[in-house]
Amino acid sequence: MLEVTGLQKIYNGGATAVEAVRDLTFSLAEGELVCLVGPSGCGKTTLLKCIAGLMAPTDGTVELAGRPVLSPPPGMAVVFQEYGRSLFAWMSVRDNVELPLKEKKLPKERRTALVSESLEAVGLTDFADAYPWQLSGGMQQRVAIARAIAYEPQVLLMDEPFAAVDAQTRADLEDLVRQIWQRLGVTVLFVTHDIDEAVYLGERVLVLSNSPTVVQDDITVDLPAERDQLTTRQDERFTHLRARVYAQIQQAKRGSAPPAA
Amino acid sequence: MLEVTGLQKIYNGGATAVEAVRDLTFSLAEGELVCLVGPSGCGKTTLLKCIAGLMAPTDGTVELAGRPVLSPPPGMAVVFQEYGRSLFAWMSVRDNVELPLKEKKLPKERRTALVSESLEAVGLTDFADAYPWQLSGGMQQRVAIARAIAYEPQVLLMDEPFAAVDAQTRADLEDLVRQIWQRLGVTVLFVTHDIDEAVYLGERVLVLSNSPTVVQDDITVDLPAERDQLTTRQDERFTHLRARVYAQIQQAKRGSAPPAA
Amino acid sequence: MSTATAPPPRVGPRRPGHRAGAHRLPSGLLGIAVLVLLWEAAPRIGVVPERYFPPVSEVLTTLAERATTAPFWEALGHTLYGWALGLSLAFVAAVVLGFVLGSTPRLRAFTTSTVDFLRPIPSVALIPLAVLLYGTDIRSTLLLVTYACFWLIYIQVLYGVADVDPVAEQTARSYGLGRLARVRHVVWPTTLPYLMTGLRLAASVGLILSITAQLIIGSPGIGQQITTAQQGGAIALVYAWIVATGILGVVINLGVRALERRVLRWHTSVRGEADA
Amino acid sequence: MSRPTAHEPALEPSTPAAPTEQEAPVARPSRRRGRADRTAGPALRVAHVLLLPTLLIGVYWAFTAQPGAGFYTPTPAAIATAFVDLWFSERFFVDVLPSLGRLLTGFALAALLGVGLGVLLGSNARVRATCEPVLEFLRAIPPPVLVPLMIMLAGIDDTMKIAVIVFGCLWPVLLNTVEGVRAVDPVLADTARCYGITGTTRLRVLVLRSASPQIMAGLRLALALAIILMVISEMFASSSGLGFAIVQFQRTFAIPEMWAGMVLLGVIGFALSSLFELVEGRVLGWYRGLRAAHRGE
Amino acid sequence: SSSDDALDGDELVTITAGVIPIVDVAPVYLGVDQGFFSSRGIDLQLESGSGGAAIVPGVISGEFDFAFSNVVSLIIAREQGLPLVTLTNGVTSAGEQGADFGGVFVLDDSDVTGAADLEGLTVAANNLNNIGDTTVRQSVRAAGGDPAEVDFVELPFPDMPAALETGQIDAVWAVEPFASTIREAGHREIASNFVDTHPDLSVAAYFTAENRLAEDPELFDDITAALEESLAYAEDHPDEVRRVLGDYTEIDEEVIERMVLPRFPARIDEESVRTLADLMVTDGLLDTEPDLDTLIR
Ligand SMILES: Nc1ncnc2c1ncn2[C@@H]1O[C@H](COP(=O)(O)OP(=O)(O)OP(=O)(O)O)[C@@H](O)[C@H]1O
Ligand SMILES: Nc1ncnc2c1ncn2[C@@H]1O[C@H](COP(=O)(O)OP(=O)(O)OP(=O)(O)O)[C@@H](O)[C@H]1O
Ligand SMILES: [Mg+2]
Ligand SMILES: [Mg+2]
Repeated sequence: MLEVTGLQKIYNGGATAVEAVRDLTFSLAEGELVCLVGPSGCGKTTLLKCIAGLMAPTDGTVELAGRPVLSPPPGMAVVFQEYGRSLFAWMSVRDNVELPLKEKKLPKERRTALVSESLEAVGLTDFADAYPWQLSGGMQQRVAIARAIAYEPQVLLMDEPFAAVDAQTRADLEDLVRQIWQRLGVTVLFVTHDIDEAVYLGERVLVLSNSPTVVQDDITVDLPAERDQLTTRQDERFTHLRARVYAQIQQAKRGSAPPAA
Repeated sequence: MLEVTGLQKIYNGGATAVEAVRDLTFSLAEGELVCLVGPSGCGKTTLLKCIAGLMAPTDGTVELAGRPVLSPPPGMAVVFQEYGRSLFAWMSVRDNVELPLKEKKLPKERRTALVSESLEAVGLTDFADAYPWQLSGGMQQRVAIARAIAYEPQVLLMDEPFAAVDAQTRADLEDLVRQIWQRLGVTVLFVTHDIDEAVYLGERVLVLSNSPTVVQDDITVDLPAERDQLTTRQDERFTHLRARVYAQIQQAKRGSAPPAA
Repeated sequence: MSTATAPPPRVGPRRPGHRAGAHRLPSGLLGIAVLVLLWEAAPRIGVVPERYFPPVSEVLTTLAERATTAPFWEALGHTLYGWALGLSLAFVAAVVLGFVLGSTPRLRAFTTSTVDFLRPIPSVALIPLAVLLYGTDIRSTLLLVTYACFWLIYIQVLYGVADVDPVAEQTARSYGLGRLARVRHVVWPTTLPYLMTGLRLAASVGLILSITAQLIIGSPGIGQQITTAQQGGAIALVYAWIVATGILGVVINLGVRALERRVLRWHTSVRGEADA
Repeated sequence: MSRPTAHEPALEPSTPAAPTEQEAPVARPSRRRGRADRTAGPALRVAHVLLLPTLLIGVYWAFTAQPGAGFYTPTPAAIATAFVDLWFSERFFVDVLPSLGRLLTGFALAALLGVGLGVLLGSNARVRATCEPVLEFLRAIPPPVLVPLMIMLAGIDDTMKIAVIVFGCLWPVLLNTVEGVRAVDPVLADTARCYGITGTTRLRVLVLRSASPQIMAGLRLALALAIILMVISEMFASSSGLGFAIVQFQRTFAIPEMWAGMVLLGVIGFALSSLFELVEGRVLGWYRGLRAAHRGE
Repeated sequence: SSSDDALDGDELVTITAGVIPIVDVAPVYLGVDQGFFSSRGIDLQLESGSGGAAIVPGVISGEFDFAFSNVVSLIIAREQGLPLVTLTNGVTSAGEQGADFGGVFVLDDSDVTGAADLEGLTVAANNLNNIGDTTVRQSVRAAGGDPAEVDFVELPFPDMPAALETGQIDAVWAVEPFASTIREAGHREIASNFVDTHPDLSVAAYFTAENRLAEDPELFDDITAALEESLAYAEDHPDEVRRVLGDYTEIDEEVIERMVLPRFPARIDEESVRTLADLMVTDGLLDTEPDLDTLIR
């Protein structure tokens, strides 16, 4: 489904060129849910933008369903790390969520249904008429999430989407993502800093190294498909995987690629 | 040191008035490190801004060292939740950190020392000359933190300051905050969504209820002063406190104040 | 404390040819070429009578002839002098007042009606008054140039000051930055893009008024030369002066753009075109 | 959501203040930092509009009351008399209304053209690089010297005058739109691209809206310029109109009348600006709200 | 000759005059060339403006010691209370039908054959309610037409040829050198409006402010004398006039050779001015008969 091959990205904007990503190669099968973790500044956001076709890689290719990604492919939704800036300040929450659906030419009733469903799912039903800047940080982030899920994408890219919400809401949203993923069979790439979250959510966890960034480890999460906040997290296998990811990240931060476990 | 009495804040901007905070009363002793947790949208940021003197409360008072806070008191540093927007895009990372020090009229050498120390502490030494928008989200957030600690404040307000950094960096930064707190005797109010973090960092944890917001619980963290990422988190008392805070937050989300444990 | 992120490798100096700026000159010339072609063609194919709108080749020849004479450069000098002085005065006054009034809502509320009343008064209509006050010397021209340019920059500054990001402003306040420091470090950079636009607008309006003032008052400069040419029916010469004026405009704009690329390199509008 | 729920008394001793039973989340007026225009009552608003002009007129009056004050600076009373005589007559319909019509048409066209062209140039660096020198060339040319050409192309009637107005007040709109469009937040632009928001929708919901603060600045400048250019356009090939009348008064040394004309220009400027303020309040409602929101209003 | 009046060793008095860079003021340039001013101890600086808007305030403020303007403007200024007085005549109509330095022109293929046919048409004059339209109306009247039926519009002389040729205007009243340009383009002259008004019509004059004159009557006697000498010289040396035109104007050499020059008598023809003043009353430019005695010295 999604093939990233030899991806390199060099930023040329400043006084010196910065190589954000050195050489990334990995692939996602259709309908897979993969979590991406890595040290701060290692190039996760850069990678996501390249995959989304928002940025041309300096070298290497991204292919989606066999076709090279040169501009944002249809049927893809992205939740940006800078959630606040990704909302249209001049539109109400409802309009923010509905806008992409209009572009998709969905009929009015369907749109209304999708909007209220997704706002309900993120707990913002009461704020449909508020403007984004009347919301708290966590609420804004949830609007961005609602917009993505209302869109019913085939590919969903999420960049630290739960960073600003409280623990309880986070747990609820995690379950929401897994549920949507199971229901719609969508391919999900999920960036997070929370190791528990990565293991709990993903079918696979990709660990990126510190820069020069390469894929440091690719861990398959062999937990049952049906997961539950309480039991799954107490699972021994969970603890084991969690420890392994943590070790990899510590390695990544230290900067040397360890032998894969 | 810091006394919040009967604080109420109603936002009148939109079509309807929104009561973000109902009635908050609590106090911080001088040199205390208190963590503030609460559901998303419950008014933590609002509270912080009122304490910082950036926003006038609708009712109630904030007093700092016996004097009512009407405008930002001197010797206070704030790390904003919207870290990206709180950095000056037109200044390099170094200048961003140095600016408040200049205003404090520190001599040049002292400033240079403080800036490089704090950038070193957050791991951004190499990015001193970059502009904020050339950094990743987590790096930007660390610049905001560096700015606050370089300022050597008497009061430090931090609004989800580690939300965008990876687990390892987060742990390091937590230790950094505690270390600075111990060294400088600064009074810290720390908003977080990470319950482990709240317990690990704080001497006390304040739990806010869902709106209409009141103080739902005030938990004293009776862990030893010297804390350590590995041992403290495995401490039984830690687990206990953690569970209590978690329970309170779940209650808070559900909206009814439970009996305190 | 070691939370150090190893720095991403810097891959040598920035690779050239990656900036939009690199294309600026050639494609700009293309635009000019199209204009020249149109201008050459229009009179030749009779869209306008050739006698009253000479083709550009004739105009340029006239211009080239004149450009070798001293009076040409003197006139240019006079015009530029009035322009530069008037624009600087307007700039300083508008920036100072714009910042003071823009950041003091109460003052602004009290002055808005007066400002709105004064802005639409044409500089040209003030000419008799200017001449009465200052005669035909440079001060008359200055008065007109300054009056017209002032409003342009002032309004732009007001909008710029209102554009300050509240989070940035609050950051500055919470770190104890005083009023002046906030103006310097927060309000000024935010206003800069607006100010640059204001400056570009005022630069050409100032040029226009510097010329118009000379045109009507008759103090020496391009305007006076244009009057003389018009009164003598020397149409090619009139257009030659117009071209000279236009070229001045282009040169001034190049200058302001270069300045902008320096002082606004952090701004979305400039950096967006620079990076990958 | 701000309705109180049932409260059990908080048991924790360190939460002393139990929630009050006060209902109705109506704001009490903010006790400090009342902002000037938001809290202004009608009386205060009238004071805002009139105070400074009254003062200035007073100063001017004192100046003209001095012996030997010039022929060119008549007393406010003389100007007021001339104003009433002139504009409260059929001249208003003959001179002023047609001028206003041209003014508004010219302004509207300039706004459309400026925004349209501005969006085009602002969103494409290549096109901008190609066109900018030409535009800068044209921009520097004084509109009066272009009148002969315009007469040849557009005749001497309203078309030509409107063309002069458009040519003059296009620039602030154009430049501001270009800069506003260039400054669209990249994250927002990316968001729109991802969700397939392109073409006119993109223009409508993203580009124009996010550039609107700057576009409004340009329009506000253009409005005053349009009035000025209305006067200038009527200096050529005219026989009526407000601008013509002012120039005529000036040439026939009817100085109080000339000032009365200028005052009318000012009044028109003020009226149009106030109208514009209303429109802007709607268009930029989100923008002002956003800024006010962070100040906690 | 008074050339010896200049006392040896005395500094020259610097005098500034406001003129328009047109044919009419050639005598002053000649006078400077020939030393008629310097021989009287006057260093004459000529400043050229584009018209009355700047020149009259310049004289009032003392910026200009004297200046050049057409007679109708002076009459109006005087009536409005500006204390202006004439020094000498400026230019006078050449006095010959069809061969004056200004006239009314139509396109060659126009149906208009005489001034009476202008009824219902649009005629351009450089200023409205001034000497041009007043005298053209007289031509219409003299030809048996109704001047009220003629529409006048304002258009600067330089823009007239193009406007006429492109058909934007039915007829123009133009003076040299534009009259020649139009003639050479093959268009037709249908009336000599100055001649129709008075064969010796004093069209323009040199003037100053009363108080300036009162301050230094001797100086103005010298100036007047120098002006008179210059005018007489110009009247006698048309070739010299044509030569000096090449210096201070941009008129094409061939045009200079062929164009009709005005006459430059030194004295104002008071009768012609009175005729003009009567016409101004008839046409409503003035409400009452003006007092010409205070204006004309
Ligand atoms: N516009 C830019 N110009 C120059 N360098 C950039 C730019 N954007 C990002 N970088 C650099 O690229 C690297 C990767 O950035 P990126 O935002 O992809 O990191 P990230 O993995 O998303 O980090 P985080 O977890 O903190 O969000 C960083 O070192 C950053 O400094
Ligand atoms: N400008 C505003 N206008 C109206 N309502 C507002 C405004 N700002 C905040 N609110 C409301 O006030 C409440 C509290 O917001 P606040 O930002 O303080 O929450 P928070 O506790 O910081 O949440 P988070 O954890 O998500 O950041 C929210 O319900 C929000 O909708
Ligand atoms: Mg990132
Ligand atoms: Mg918050």
